[in-house]
Amino acid sequence: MQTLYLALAVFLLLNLGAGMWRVLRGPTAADRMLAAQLFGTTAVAVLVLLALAMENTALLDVALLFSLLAAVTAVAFVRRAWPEQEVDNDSD
Amino acid sequence: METVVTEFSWGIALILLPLAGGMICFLWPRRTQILGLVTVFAVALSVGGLAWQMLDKGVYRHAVGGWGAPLGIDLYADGLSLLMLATTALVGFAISVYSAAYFKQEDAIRFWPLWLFLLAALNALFLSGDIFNVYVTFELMGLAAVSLVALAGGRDALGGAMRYLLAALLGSLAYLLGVALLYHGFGTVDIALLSERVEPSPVVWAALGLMGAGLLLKTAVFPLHFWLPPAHASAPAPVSALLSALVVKASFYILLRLWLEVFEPLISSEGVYTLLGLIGAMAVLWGSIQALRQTRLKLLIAYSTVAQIGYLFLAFPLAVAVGSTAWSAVAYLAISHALAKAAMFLAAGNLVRFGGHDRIADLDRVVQRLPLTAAAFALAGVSIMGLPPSGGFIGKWLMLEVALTQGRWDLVVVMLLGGLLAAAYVFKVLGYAFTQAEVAHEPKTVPASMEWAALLLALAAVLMGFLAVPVLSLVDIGDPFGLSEVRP
Amino acid sequence: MTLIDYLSAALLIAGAIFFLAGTLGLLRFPDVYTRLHALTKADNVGLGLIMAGLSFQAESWAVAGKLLLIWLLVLLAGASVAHLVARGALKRGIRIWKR
Amino acid sequence: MSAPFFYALVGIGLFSLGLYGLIVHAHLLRKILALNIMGSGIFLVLVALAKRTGEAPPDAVPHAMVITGVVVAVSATALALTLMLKLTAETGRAELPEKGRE
Amino acid sequence: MEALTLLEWGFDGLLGLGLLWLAWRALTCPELFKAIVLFIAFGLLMALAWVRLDAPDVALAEAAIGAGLTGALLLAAFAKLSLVTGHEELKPARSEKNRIRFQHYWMPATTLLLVTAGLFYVILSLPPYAAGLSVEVASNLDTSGVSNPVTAVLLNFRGYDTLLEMVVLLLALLGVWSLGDTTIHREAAPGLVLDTLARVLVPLLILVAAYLLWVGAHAPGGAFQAGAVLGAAGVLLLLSSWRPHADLIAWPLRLMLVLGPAIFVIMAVLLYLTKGQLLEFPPAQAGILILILEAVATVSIGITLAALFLGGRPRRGKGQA
Repeated sequence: MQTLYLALAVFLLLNLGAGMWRVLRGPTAADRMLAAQLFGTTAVAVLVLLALAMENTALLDVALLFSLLAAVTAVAFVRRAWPEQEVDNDSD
Repeated sequence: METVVTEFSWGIALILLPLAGGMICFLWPRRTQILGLVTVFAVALSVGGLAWQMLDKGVYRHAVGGWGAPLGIDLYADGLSLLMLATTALVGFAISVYSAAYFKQEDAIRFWPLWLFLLAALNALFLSGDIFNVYVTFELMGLAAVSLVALAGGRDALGGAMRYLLAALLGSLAYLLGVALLYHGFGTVDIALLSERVEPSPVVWAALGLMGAGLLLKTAVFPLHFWLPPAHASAPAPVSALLSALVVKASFYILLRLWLEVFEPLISSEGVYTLLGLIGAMAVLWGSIQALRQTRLKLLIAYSTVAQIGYLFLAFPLAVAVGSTAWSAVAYLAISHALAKAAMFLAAGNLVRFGGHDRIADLDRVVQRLPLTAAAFALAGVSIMGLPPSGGFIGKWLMLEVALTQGRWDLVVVMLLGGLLAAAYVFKVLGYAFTQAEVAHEPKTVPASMEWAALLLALAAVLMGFLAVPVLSLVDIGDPFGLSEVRP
Repeated sequence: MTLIDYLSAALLIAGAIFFLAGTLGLLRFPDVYTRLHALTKADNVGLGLIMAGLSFQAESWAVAGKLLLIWLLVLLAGASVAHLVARGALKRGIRIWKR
Repeated sequence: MSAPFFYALVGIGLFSLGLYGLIVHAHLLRKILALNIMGSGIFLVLVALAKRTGEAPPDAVPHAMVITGVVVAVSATALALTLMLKLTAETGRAELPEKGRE
Repeated sequence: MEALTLLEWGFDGLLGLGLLWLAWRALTCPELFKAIVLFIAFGLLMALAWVRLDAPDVALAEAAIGAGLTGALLLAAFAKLSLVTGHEELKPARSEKNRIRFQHYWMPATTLLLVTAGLFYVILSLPPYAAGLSVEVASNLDTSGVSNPVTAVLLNFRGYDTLLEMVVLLLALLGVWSLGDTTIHREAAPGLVLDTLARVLVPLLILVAAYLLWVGAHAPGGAFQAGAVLGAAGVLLLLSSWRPHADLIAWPLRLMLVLGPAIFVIMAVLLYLTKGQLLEFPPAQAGILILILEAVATVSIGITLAALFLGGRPRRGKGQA
């Protein structure tokens, strides 16, 4: 079972790397932020897998914090950092 | 309940008093000034108490939390720490009196808590026997000092503060990586235990490089001095005085402490000594020449600080053979410079208050119109130049003596040149102070306490010239320079 | 491995596949709104399946409860943020993709 | 090489990357990011090497030091960001003013 | 077990390289906003690294402070910066001046490469096994009042560091406040969704903070993590247009800010007077004293962090109810 947990964690980490492409590519700030959201969710999944793989339930608290704090960061983006006029510098 | 405390531990008062004072000032802004002055005075008395105790009992040691190193943190003070603490208290008190008249209302509310926290950080640093704890005090000191610089507002001060903050943080991080390596190499962050445990290894060399670089940056040694002149010249006058007199000395103190206790016994090659001496010599010459070229008084004084810091590093190559005299000279130079430079910056602050500017060429007959301030500047200049009978003279004389006996003519030449250049820039200012400026200006009144604070500090700097014997015996408490032990 | 193990393994793998789908959608879909759609799949279903798979293995109810709580939180935050982002994008005139 | 050493090397790498970023970037926000990355690198060295305890639980002292460091870092970051904003409002650019003043 | 080791290596390797790559991209990509997002992602991966290194306490602190609050601070600063510089920050730095050209920096780059190589050598020269202070910590844990070794070090063995650290936090706020005021005014209405989100999340965050504070004595958690979560709750409130009542932003706020460092100083003095050393906890009462210390510190840390996010001393504005 542990092997599966770790294998999935590795898989999700790779998945996360693929998602990086959207952060880099954009084109809008919202796209980058969405990719960061996916990061947060994936990290939560990786954490719960690690929590059971490493048999350390304290790691669930870390996952809990991740899910809470990711929301705060996203709200900070929507309310503050998202510029009113978006530089839409591409159309793919 | 029986009283456990048989004898009051003055060291902890030095840390907790300004911390508590700063917090109370923040809570009660209307009374901030009087609270601040009382706190600084109480700190000065506590230093007296600590000195009294140490004269009787020798070194001060306090195991915070009752654990003792390596698990806990030890406070430690020997003669060198005591000397720095006393200088901090004296200079700090004079600057506080000055600041009480300098800062008004809104500025005073901002100034006092920051200054008291800075004082706490300085005291905590001089008392610390733990290199990680020193990192925390560095951050405390840095954030307080940067905020104080920014108090002046405006483009120059904000830019100076930003540059200062980046340099201070970078210095702290380099230092912290050194701490990390030492901890993982030797399993402790206590300085005394480290000095027992260290042995020549790559870890020690890397730690020396990282911590040395970080501390040299914080001390603003040439060529890492770039951040100092803008920050020190654009800050409010009492803040400039605090920074030049005390804050740069704090990082130098840690450098010296680590050098003496941890690194020096391990280093056999000449290279490091020569390098430190070389940057010292460059700092003396470069700083002095830059000071001479300045047209603004506060920038001139700031570059003079760069030069005077250089002197402290000339001792490293000299200390190879006769450690104690060279280090005594360094200690003496450090405190004389603290007193004299604080006096100079305060005098400059008076001139700015008086004339509304600090352009040297436009100083308008200030000798006649602000005689006390002019006298303060001149007396402080005597100590900076190293003329007898000042404290600066004793320090430079001791160092010259060592250089002569060792036949280090190169260093002798640097020291003499530095003295001549210092004379040139001091007299440049004084020359303009006598004459009438082309553009006359409306003079503003300068409060008497501001003039006297500057003058008394300058007098203290000169007076240090007569106190060599008691001061040097005070420094020997706990034998910080390893006088008694013979090193291979 | 017991039957429970097989069941949770299946759930976990299914969850991971949803994550992959979410990432692919994020990479391949043409505009921010459709990408939002893809992302919420990973949030809701992918994480939900993984949580379900893991809770079969949890040694106590407390752990299972915590897993559920985390999932609900991610759901709530994800849905709200998706809404805010979509509304903000519309307000800012980011064009909706048309074939 | 074991995991602690691998992560410690990554930490050194982050320290160097951050230092490079600090030197080459003029923009103050980048410099602040760079300092944070340097700090994370050092924290990684501290915590990674604390795991050299074999089967025993890792050394807790560096962990506590890093928590202290994280709090110090966020404090310094908050001050630096505010200072940057004030400076930018004054000069119009989020960069250090040129040396040649006056 | 062979597959397991291989997978562990795969995970660690990916994570390590990912960290380096994210740091590199955050420092070199031309757009500033992208750099901030990459940095937030970097913080997330750092937390995973702490987990792998058996440092859940640090992971909690990193998740709450490093990734969460620092990210929010950076995003808010970026927004204000865009306002000041007229959205200049949004465009990629295309001008010649702003582009980082390697040939201009080959010297620092080469020097840094050499330094890095040297430091690699130093790290690898360290012994593969070292207990550090773990033995001392373990043998004194019984008398420390808590059973989580990290909390024992933070609050008891090296409590003096923590005292100074609390002051650092307060000092940063003093510095921010001395740079200027922000008027307290309401921004655009949060809207139903954000309002609901805040109404659900804020109580939850407070609950989680209390939980972390409580478990900190025997499991990963503690005052700083809890305080950071509380700070996040404050940030969320500020973001959803909640503003403290005008009467609260004068001395009540200042009192709350000072309370954290103050409780440490008061405790230090009291313990000195009764036990003879600064911050020397009597083993029998250490547990409860540390809990009191942490509880007060948590509230103070939370409020300080939220106030830092506000960026400036709050002043009454015209929109104030």
